[in-house]
This record gives sequence, C-alpha cells and structure tokens, in this order.
Amino acid sequence: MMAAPTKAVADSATSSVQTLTIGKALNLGLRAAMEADDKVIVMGEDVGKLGGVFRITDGLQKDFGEQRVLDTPLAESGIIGTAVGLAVRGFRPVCEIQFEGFIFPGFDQISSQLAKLHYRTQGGVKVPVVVRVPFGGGIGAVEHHSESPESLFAHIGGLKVVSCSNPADAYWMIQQAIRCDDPVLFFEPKRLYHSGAVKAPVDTAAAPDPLFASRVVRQARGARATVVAYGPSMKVCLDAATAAAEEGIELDVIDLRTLSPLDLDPVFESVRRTGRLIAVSEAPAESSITSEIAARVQQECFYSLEAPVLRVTGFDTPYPPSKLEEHYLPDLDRILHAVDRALDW
Amino acid sequence: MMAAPTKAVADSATSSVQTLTIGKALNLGLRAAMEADDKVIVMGEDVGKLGGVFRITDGLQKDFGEQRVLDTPLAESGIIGTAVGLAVRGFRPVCEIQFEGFIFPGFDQISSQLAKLHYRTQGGVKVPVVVRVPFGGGIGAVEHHSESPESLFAHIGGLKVVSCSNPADAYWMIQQAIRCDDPVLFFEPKRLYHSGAVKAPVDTAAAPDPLFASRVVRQARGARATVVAYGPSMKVCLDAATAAAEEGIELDVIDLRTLSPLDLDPVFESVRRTGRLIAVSEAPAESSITSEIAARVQQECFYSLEAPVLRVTGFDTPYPPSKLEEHYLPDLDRILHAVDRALDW
Amino acid sequence: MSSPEQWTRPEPGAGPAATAAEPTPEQVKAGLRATTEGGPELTQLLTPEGERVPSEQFDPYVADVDIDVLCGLYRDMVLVRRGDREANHMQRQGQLGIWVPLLGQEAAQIGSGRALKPGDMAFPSYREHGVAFTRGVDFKELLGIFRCTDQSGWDFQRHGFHPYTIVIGNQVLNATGYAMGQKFEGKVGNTDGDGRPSSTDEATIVYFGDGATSQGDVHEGFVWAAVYDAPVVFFCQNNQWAISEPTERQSRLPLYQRARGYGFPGIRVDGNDVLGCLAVTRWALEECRHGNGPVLIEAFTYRMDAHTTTDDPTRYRLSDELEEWKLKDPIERVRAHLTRRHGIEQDFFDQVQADADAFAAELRDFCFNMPDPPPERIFSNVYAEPSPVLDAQREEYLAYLGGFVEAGER
Amino acid sequence: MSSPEQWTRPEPGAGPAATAAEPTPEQVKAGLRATTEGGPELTQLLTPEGERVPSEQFDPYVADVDIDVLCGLYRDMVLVRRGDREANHMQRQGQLGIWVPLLGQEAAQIGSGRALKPGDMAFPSYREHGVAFTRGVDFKELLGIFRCTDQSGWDFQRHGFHPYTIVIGNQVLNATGYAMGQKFEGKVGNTDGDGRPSSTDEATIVYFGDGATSQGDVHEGFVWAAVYDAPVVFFCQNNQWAISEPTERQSRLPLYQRARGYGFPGIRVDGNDVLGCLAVTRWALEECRHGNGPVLIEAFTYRMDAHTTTDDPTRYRLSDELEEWKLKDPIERVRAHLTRRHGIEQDFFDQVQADADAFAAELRDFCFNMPDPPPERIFSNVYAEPSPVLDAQREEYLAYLGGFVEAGER
Ligand SMILES: Cc1ncc(C[n+]2csc(CCOP(=O)(O)OP(=O)(O)O)c2C)c(N)n1
Ligand SMILES: Cc1ncc(C[n+]2csc(CCOP(=O)(O)OP(=O)(O)O)c2C)c(N)n1
Ligand SMILES: [Mg+2]
Ligand SMILES: [Mg+2]
Repeated sequence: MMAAPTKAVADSATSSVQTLTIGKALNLGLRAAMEADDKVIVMGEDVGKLGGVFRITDGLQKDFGEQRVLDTPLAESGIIGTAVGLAVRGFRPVCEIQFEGFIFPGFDQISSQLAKLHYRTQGGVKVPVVVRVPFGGGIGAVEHHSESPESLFAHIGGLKVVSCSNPADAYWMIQQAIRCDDPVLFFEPKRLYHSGAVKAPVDTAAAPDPLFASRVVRQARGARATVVAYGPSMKVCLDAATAAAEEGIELDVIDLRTLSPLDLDPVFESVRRTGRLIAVSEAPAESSITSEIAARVQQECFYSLEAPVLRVTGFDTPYPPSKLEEHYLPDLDRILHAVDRALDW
Repeated sequence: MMAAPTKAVADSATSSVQTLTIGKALNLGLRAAMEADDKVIVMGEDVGKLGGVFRITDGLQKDFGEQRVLDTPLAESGIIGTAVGLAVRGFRPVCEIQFEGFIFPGFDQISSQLAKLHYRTQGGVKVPVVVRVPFGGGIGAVEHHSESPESLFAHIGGLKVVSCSNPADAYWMIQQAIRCDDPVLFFEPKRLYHSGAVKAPVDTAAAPDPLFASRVVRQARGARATVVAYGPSMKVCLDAATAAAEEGIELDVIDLRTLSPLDLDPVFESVRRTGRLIAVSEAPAESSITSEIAARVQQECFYSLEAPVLRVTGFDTPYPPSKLEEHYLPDLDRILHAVDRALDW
Repeated sequence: MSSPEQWTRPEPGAGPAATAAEPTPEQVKAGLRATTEGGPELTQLLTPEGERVPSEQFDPYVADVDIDVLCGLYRDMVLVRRGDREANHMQRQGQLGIWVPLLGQEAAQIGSGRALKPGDMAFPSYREHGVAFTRGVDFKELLGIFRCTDQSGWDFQRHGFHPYTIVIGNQVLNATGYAMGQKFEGKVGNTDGDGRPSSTDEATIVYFGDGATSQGDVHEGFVWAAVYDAPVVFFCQNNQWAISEPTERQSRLPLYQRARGYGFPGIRVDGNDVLGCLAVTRWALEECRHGNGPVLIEAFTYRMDAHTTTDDPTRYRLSDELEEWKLKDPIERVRAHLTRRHGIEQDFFDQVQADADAFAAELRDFCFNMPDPPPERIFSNVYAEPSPVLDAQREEYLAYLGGFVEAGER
Repeated sequence: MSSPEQWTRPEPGAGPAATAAEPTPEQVKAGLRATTEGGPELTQLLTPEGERVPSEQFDPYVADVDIDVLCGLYRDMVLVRRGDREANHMQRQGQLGIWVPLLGQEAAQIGSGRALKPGDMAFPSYREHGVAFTRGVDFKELLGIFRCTDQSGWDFQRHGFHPYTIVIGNQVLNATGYAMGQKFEGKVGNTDGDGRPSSTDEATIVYFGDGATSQGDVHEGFVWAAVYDAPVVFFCQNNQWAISEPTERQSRLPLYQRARGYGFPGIRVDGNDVLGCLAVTRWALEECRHGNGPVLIEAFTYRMDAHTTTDDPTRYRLSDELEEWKLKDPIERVRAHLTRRHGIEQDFFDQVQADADAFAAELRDFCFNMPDPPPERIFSNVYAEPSPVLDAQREEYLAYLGGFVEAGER
C-alpha cells in the first residue's frame, strides 16, 4: 500500500514551498515517490552513482541502495522489457532513457508488451511502468540527442503520454505518473532542466492538478487567437504571448500536459472564443500530435474557426546539425508570424 | 547498371497482359526487379524454400539462388541492419517483415540508420532498401497480425512510405520502389493478397504511373464528397462509392498510394469541388496519416469546406480480438454514415 | 502464428495421429531401431526404447519419481496430445481461427512444467499448451486466443503462468525482470530454521524456441540475468524448425552452448524424454532458487506437425525426417518403460485413453459453445484508469450500432 | 555522447596531458613498475616496460614491422593523441559543442587501423578518431560532427571508413551486412595464380565498446556473421567504462569469451600494445579474407579521459585507477622500446613532437574558421529523389527568412 504522497513529500522537505528548476523538481518528485512506496524502483543507464547524465536521479542510489536504483546494462529493450516483468511482479519501475534518440531499441517492448498487456489480459495484468524521456532540441548537441518522438507513442493505443513544462508540474506529474496504474511515457524538456528562466516556487504541499488534463496558462478577454503547445515549447509560446500583448494582441495559451489521450476541451472552449489556433511543437508536423489537434479542432470548432488551424513545428526532415537548430525549432518570430497569418486569413 | 525494367518484364511474361491477384503481381514484380538488376536481393524470415508465409517470394530462391534470396535468422533488427550494410555495399535489398506487428524490433535500425544515413552524409551514402510489410486486418488472425503501423513511419523524415491497393500498382510499385534510391516502406494489403475480388488484368508492358503520386480512381461531375484512402481500405471505399451512387450521391475517390511524402494536390482539387472529405484508414486515428490529411486539407481548402474533414478509422485502442474486427475496421456502412454526416453538417 | 492465406480455411489434412493407447508392432520395432541423437552432450534418462539410463548428476532429482508419478507423467502427455489434436481438428472444422500444435513436444513441456513449484512463475511463448496444463490452466482457457474471441484468458497470478507472448523473444526479457523482482523481494537463497534451502524460495522459467535465440531480446535477457543473478531458467525448446528454417539458419553451434559466452550453465537434454526434462529442469530451478541462476536448458525435440494450422511443412522438409523422429516419440518410450520395466497392464493405458477422450470431448463441447465477445470489448481495459477520449469513442460507436438496431438492421 | 547540462560550458579542466616527447623520471619509474593486467589470456607483444614478448602465433603477423614501421606507429599515436587533446581543448574554449576523447586508446586504434588494407572497410562508433587517421580521414574532417555543423564529413568509399554511428550497436549489424556483401561479391577466399591468398580479398572491421556488447544489435551481428560466414572482425575496445558503468554491469565473463557461444574465435589483446593490436587484427582480418570469419577481438584498454567533454568521471571512479593505467600508457611503451632496444635518439622524438604540434596548430586554425552551414542544409539530402512536400517547406521557410532580410532584421 502506498502512503499518501502529500504526507511523504511534506516529510522530505523542510518548508512546503521551494524554488526549483525542472531538473531539481523531478529529482525531488522521484525521491518523494520512492519514499512513499518501496515498490518504486529507478532503472536505466548511468542513473546510479552518476545520477544520470542530466543528474535527475542524483543522490537516489546513495539513499535508496543499488536494488532500488539500478545501473542497467546498456540496452533499451532490456530496460523496458525487464521493467515490464518487474511491474508484473508488483514493482513500479521508473525507466530512464538517456536521450529520446535512444528509445528506439526499446520500441518493440513498448508497443508490443507495455502498451498491450493490460488490454490482452482484460485488465488482469497491470504494468505501471513510467518511461522517462529527456526530449527536444536547443542544446547544441550531436545527432540523436535533440529529437521529439512523442507523436509515435501518442499513436499507440494503451500508452499514456505526458510532458511537463515547469517545475511544479515536473514535481507533481512525475509522482502522479508513478502512481498511475497505466504505462506512462513521460517526456521531459531537457533544454529546460537546469534553466534559471523557468525556475519557480513549488508548493510541495498544495494539491496538484490532475495528471491527464491540459491547462489554460494564459487567458484574456478579447484574446484573438489561441496557442497550444507542451513541454519545451511552452516557454517560447508564453514569451510570444507576452510580445504579442505588447503589440496589443492578446493570446490564450494552453499547456497540453497530456499528449495522449489528449484533453482538448479547454482548447475547443478557447478556440470558440478566439476563432484561431496555432499548434506548436518541435516535432516534425507530418502525422503528429499537432496534426491530431488540427484534425479534431477543425471538426469540433468548424463554425468558430476564422482561419485554419496553423502549425509551427520542426520541419519534416531528420533533426539537422545543431548549428542550424535555431532555424528548425519554433521560435518567437515563427509563432508570431503564424499568429499574424491567422489574423490576416 | 540496371536494364530497363519494362524489357525484362516483357521477357518474363508470355503476354503483356495477365490477370493477377495482388500477391501474384507482387511476386512477378519482384521477379522482374531481380532479373533487371542482379544487385537486388530478397531477405527475410521464411522467404526462401517456403516462399514467405504469404508465398509472395514463391519460387524466387529456386531461380535466383540462396545468395539472392536469404532465409535470415529470426530477428528483425538484424534483417534491417544487415540490409543497410548491404545497401552501403551497393546491393538493393528487399526485406520482408513477416507481419507488420513484427516490424518493431527493427524500428531502431529503420529510424536511426535507414532513414538518416543519406541525410547524415549529405547524400554521400545511399540506402536503397525496400521494407515490405504485409499490413492490415480482416483475416481473423491472432494478436500482432492485423495492425496498421504505417503512420509511425510517415512521421519519420527520410523514409518514403507507400501502399498498393490493386494488382497493377502492386506489380509496378514494387519495382519502382526497388529502383528508387531512397529507403521505401512498402505496405501491402495482406487481406487482399489472394483475393479474387481485386484480381485484375495487369499490362506488364504499359508505362506505370509515378510511384510517389496519389491517384483519382473515381470522379464524377457533381460529386458531393471526396473519399481518400489507401491500401486495403480502397476496396471498401470503392464499394461505398458504388452504393452511394445507387442512392444518387456521387463520390470522388482517391487512392493515396504514397503515404509519405503525401501527394495531396489531387485531394485539394477534389475537395475544392465537393466541399467535403472523408479520410479512411484501418489505423487508429490519433496522430496518424488521417490526422495529417485533415490538418492539411482544412488549411488548403479552408474556404471550400462545407463540413469538417471526417475520419473513418480504427479506434484508438490496440487491435481487438479478431472476432471483433468487423466492428473495428472501417466498413461500407461506417463510410456511408460519415458521408451522410458530412452532407448533413 | 504466421499464417499464409489465413482467411482461407485449409482442407482437413491427415496430420500425425494421436498416439494410440496400444503400441503397434511397427511402433515397437521402430522404438528398438531408434537411435539417440542430439550429440554426445545430450542428457537422457529414458531412451527411445524405454530404457532407464543412470545419471550421477540428475538421478537425485528424480529419486521421488515412483511408478505413480511416472504414470501421471504419461497420463499428462497423453491428455495434452489428445487436447492438441482435438484443437487442431477443430481448427480444420473452422471452429478455431488457427491452432499452434505442440505435437512431439509433450515431454519437454510436461517434464519441465511438472518441475515447477506452485510459487514459481512460467512465461510461455505461444506453443506451451502442455506447460499450461501443468500449471492448472484448463485447455479450454487457451481456446479464446485461437478462436480469436480473446487474447489471454487465465488468471496469471493464481496459476503462476504468464499470458502467451507472440512476438518472438519479448517474454525472455519480461521473465528476467520478473525473476529480478523475486530476487529483490528476497525470495532466493534463503534457508529454513534447519539450515536447509527454504521451501518458499522461488524461480522463474521462460520458454522460447530455437529461432528465438537469434533475437536481441533473448540476448539481453541473458545479459541481464547474468548481471543480476536472476533466478530464471531459460528453457529453449529446440524443435529443429523455426517455421521453414532449420536451426542451422540461427547458429553454428548447438544452442545450449550459447550460455558459455555469458558465464552461466547451459545444458542439452533430450526433449523427448520426460524424465530427463523433469530432472534437468528441477536441477536448474534449484540452482535458481539457491541463488545460482540463471541456467539455459536446450530441450532437443521435434515439431512433429506443421508450425501452425496455416503452415504446409511439405514445402520445406522431407517426411523421412518426421518418420525418424517418430521413433523417438516422447509418449511411446514411457509406455514401453512402464510396460516392460514396471509391468503396467493394458487396463491403465485404456483408462488413460478414456480420460483423454473425455478430455477432448469436453474441450470440443466447450469450443462449440464459446460466445463471441461484445463490441464494447474493443474499448475495455485499454487503460487501467479512465480515458475520456476512449469513453467518447465507445459511446459514439455504440450509439451508431444502436441506430442499426433501431432501424432493424444488422 | 551523453551530455549532462550540455549547454553549460564546463570550466577548462586539467585533463591528462598529452604525452611529452621525453619521458620524465616518474614515467620511467612508472613504466618499470607497471604490471600486466587483463588476465593470463591477454595477448601482448610489447610490455608496458617496452619489452618485446615473443608469440608463436602472432609474431609472423608483424615480421615485416621493422624500425621504420615502429617509428611510424609511434608517430601515428603521438599525432592522434595531440589532435585529440587539441580538440578537447577547443571544446573547452567553446569552439566545439562536444568532444569524445580517445586518450588512452591510441594503440588499439592505430594498431587495428594500420592492419587494414585499402580495400577493407571500417565501421566506427564515435570515438575512433585514431582509426579515422589510419584510413586517411583528416582529423579536420571529423570536427564538423563535434562542432555540430555537420553529421559526417568524409567520402566513406574513398577512405574505406563508414560514417560515425552514435546509436550504440547499430553499426555492428550494418558492418555485418556490408561484409556479407563482400562475400556475396566473391571478395573472400580467393587464390592468386600461384595458389596464394588473393591480394584483392576484402574484409570489414567494426568498432564498438564494452557497453555495446549488451545491445541486441551486437548479438544479432554475431548471429548473422556466424551464419553467413561474413568476413567481419568485431573489434571491441573494452575501455573498462560505459560512461559511469564498469564492465561488470555488462557481463560476468571477459568479453572476448562471448564469442564462444557463437562458434567463432574470440581473443583478448592488450589494447595498449600497438604491436599486439596490429598483429592480432592482421591475423583476424586474414581469417576473414580467407573465408574463416568472423572473429571477435577484445582490446583491453582504458578510457583515460572523461566519456565526453560533458562527463565528470570524478563522480564515479577513483583517480587511483587512472594512475595505475598511466603506467600502461600505449605511447610510452613504444618510446621505451625504441629507445632501449633500437637506440632511437631524441632527435626523432623531437621531430615527432614538432609534427604533432604542427598537426594541432593546423587543426586549430581550421576549426576557428569553420563556416556555419546555410539554413537550406536543413532540407537537403533528406531524400535522394525529390520530395515536393519538402521542397515547398524549404521554399516557404526561405521566403520567410527572406522577409527578415528585407525588413533588415536578423
Ligand atoms: C518478432 C517476431 N518475428 C516474427 C514472428 C513470426 N513467427 C512466429 S513463430 C516464428 C518462428 C519461431 O520459431 P521458434 O523460435 O523456433 O519457435 P517454434 O515456433 O518452433 O516453437 C516466426 C518467424 C513473430 N511472431 N515475432
Ligand atoms: C542506444 C543508445 N543508448 C544510449 C546511448 C548513450 N550513450 C552514449 S555512449 C554510451 C556508453 C557507451 O559505452 P561503451 O560501449 O563502452 O563505449 P565507450 O563510450 O566506452 O567507447 C551511452 C550509454 C547511445 N548512444 N545509444
Ligand atoms: Mg522452433
Ligand atoms: Mg567503454
């Protein structure tokens, strides 16, 4: 049985409000989850002594031991595949994939076992595995270290896919994902892990929002367009909204948080007011989550749309050499340009 | 150097017109490609003596030998990964994945190497590998044998994805895919392989349509809606159009043929006339090719649409026990129901 | 599971017959002619002729196998074969979408399955109907998978028998993870008050084929198990074929030798020798329970029928081969042993045959009356926790279906 | 390539220095104290002290290595180390996004790389700058990858050197496929007119690390190569660490023994002994060219620097370990050997040092002047054949960019 997380959390923090980066919030969230339930184990490459290449699991092995924080052999199918077995046994494994570009060797175990065991057994087997995936670009990295493959998992039934964009969500969502009885792909905005720009106070005692719900993060009477995004794109969208407001154009901004199943009701509601939607993501547009948003919004808000849903995304190419990523990634200008196009449609 | 394929084909067929199933057309197409270019090799599980579990490679090992038709060890990453190496060496491997549900162990080699080598090397390395994937449901099979994962590959830059729906396309598209210098994921409608219902005359001497182009397969003045689909769904869409016509409602029907990059110009053109679009696919709708179609059509045809783009697809679940697949798969009634909804919008 | 032209019902064919209760003169002759194969490394406790071969290492593991136990193993194998044949036949009659025959692998499955204790966990592939039987999973519970009304039908925890896994190799990693969990929970290497190994120690066994050994997942399972000393027995049924591909397409060396490269024991046992399989698996499981796992067992056996009911083995293998393996039939040798060495009378064999017939009849009745699942099943248990998107899809679809009902259609 | 806080430029650190041309007294003392490690199975032709150890099996493979060749190998290693240090330094200065040091692995890379013939093909991982050097790939051509202006910069065919592969294990399968192609094209096992092995026979070598051995792809490469007798040398540089994980996290047994389970030879060579690496790799390549491949070589070496410039090894390993391995430095032992056994004078070492400095200066100049790629590069070579969708995206984006130019922005 799990203790109520809020209690455990309160115990482990001296005050209930701390100013945290996303990386530190994740670290504390993991720690709280491990304290609350000794079936929670952390596994992955270099997550032990090193604390992960991003230090998200820093200190956990020291405090919880080698049997709860496993430096695994170097193979992602092995990580996911053994996590499935551990979950069948009653554990709640939290797997770290070192970079999103290395999740693909584990794709089969994710799509064939992790996503389907519960369905296959009519609910007889639960596989509460969390797969943590640092994702996204903008860190000046070499190939395979800057991709955004989340849409691939959103297409697969049986998986839940979420992404956090700020420290409070990072802290709470990771705990909620671990408590969730479904497999959760947890996409973390690696560019922002240690960024001071999104550092924020986190009240570790306050009741969190539900995990599988999007959130309106900026709303204005008279807003003329809606911007929807998730994870690393949230910051740039909020910056764009600030810039637009300075020019007198108010934007609603919505953080999806849950990428599958999508919680689009707040988006529909906003679009019905604004008449315009810009969907933003670093991933290629083709057959993606932003496609899905456009497809569903054009259906639900058919008579409200004053312009088509526009998308600001990565291009339909492999991730380019990162010297070019400023061109590849949605930035403030491209978002504002899309807003302008929508307004001028 | 490759001989012109038409010549080789003419040699191997007694008359230039034969009535073929899709399965036989693929078999003859593969044979023609192997005759035209001795760098073409076929590899996969059971493709040799057995001729593949669907017999698509029937007789090829007998005639071309064990070095050109390889019964490989049982591992899909191995199949794709060695095919990449063979392609780097100058071969043109055609890999058979036994059923689409077993492509996932090969996902990493597809997304990390097959899709990216050409880009990574600025064109220095070509990887002309064709990955043949029998896909789709309706065959009363057990789990993992009825899925439609094509959208996952459409999302990955660097891959081309196609699907054939009739014997003539099967015969020509497989040869064109093999001649193409890009990696091609070739999705074959397994349900129709040996179906008499889509058996048709194939002129093995006639010049084929381009590979990466969609095709309007039914068009009528005064058509009131457009239906777009691909592969195994084409037959049911055409049947639906016939049924609708009997009730006085004409439909344009478009066979996508190329799923990535999408060739949507004919769709835009049609929708501008009809004002309505139904996109049909057996795959789950979420973050899929049908999402992409909806997203792009709502943008390109914003002022022409009289109803939102509607989708008739598999549900966002794992593929169900196949006793239920008649409910899961788009059928004539569901398509006509969508047409009605679009007309009544 | 691979199925050429799966939607075409094949003609009822003349598959190998279920073993008759009484050996024919040919069978006796054949048994005598039978030679041991599988190389000198093969562990065998019962020859094809039914002779007991002593083994210093493994005899202790079957010291308790008296005549009753032997008769029980015989009965297990006959029932399982009978059930297998019945299911195969029902597939021919269109009652099942497909069947995956175990014919010829009864000894490997019953021997290893009976070696398990209730607290152990077995991870099957898709052919382990015999193992299922030993785990108390009713044959009837298997049928849903093959009738395609279901994807897995039993309570895995109660039976210690994980759902079938179709994607080759996947279960090897899942089993290894499960075994790691047994270890992490302290269920390995304990001693009771008297210093003897604790009876509550646990182990895991995972089944896979010769073809599966090529998959990366199987390798990674070996790596993980070795690194974490996981209490898992890797039980490879080398039935000589991976659909149409002989074992030479997967390996240069006997498969049990694969273990050499990882630093844990690998052993080849005669997979048609139920006693040998029992002994070797008991030994391997004890190694695991004591904390000395993992172990690889290669059970050298033969797939006597097609890969599945949709397969046509005449395209790729000679019937001579089958004839030769018939001489090594796993059931016949136990019958010969029971008759010649233990004087078991015909009565017993008749009774087993009657039980098997009843078993088959029950199976048949059940199968013919299996209900189709309701359309709602498509949407159930996709997630353990609710999904509003899916709920909406279900409601929309059911309303749509309801429309037909109202309209009197469908 | 894994990079904690990659966007934060770390402080310039005091990494191990490039080997000075002249051994310090400490170095000499250290060399004398150095002990052989890697177990008794280690093949070694040159001890850490610079003594030549005879080997019946491998001496014939270095019979042609005269003093000039030895000096050449020494020079190769010094240049490569100097280039490596320079690149590492440039990363600290912000000129490269990341660098992957090869420090300590010079002998494994130069020895094996120099064993290759022009017609052979090498498949590197991401640390094989030394092998690149032996294949005539200019160090400068490597920089684009690490400056992130490019993803691979050389003509693989001309050099017989495949692009770097970052996803662990992938290249092992690609190389195996390539080697299968060599075999299918009849480039293996031929004889010249005089009955001697043909000089046009080819082989492939593929590089990977100790960590990589756990990946399914590496296993599948072994399976394929064994089944198809592919002429491929699997060259595993066991540098003791996979980022922060020691080799024990990947295997119970020495890694070269992995080959046992597949039925091809596996051998452990002192990876800090350039002569040993040359000999063993030549032998293995000949095995392959003669049609007896594959072969696994484990080069037992040490990663003397961090995993990459973004890694901080002080978090997971003791500096003692590094100190011990310094005694086994791959360059020092050749210098000692050249000095003591061949009387090579200081002049030579001075000249090599000067060459190395020039090499580094050139590299540095080049790096500081590398242009950024144009935005169009994003869209080029996604496909070999045109894609109208992508063409439209490119045009739209370039037009959008053009708008800024017109507006005088950006
Ligand atoms: C990953 C994967 N690839 C392909 C298949 C199709 N397939 C089903 S069984 C089989 C052969 C398996 O052979 P083996 O491992 O020897 O087991 P056996 O069927 O002989 O018991 C194949 C190729 C599959 N199920 N999974
Ligand atoms: C599939 C995959 N998973 C994870 C990584 C991240 N990663 C890069 S290098 C490395 C360690 C590799 O260790 P080893 O194989 O010993 O090679 P070395 O770096 O020591 O040369 C890891 C985990 C990767 N590149 N690819
Ligand atoms: Mg088999
Ligand atoms: Mg290493």
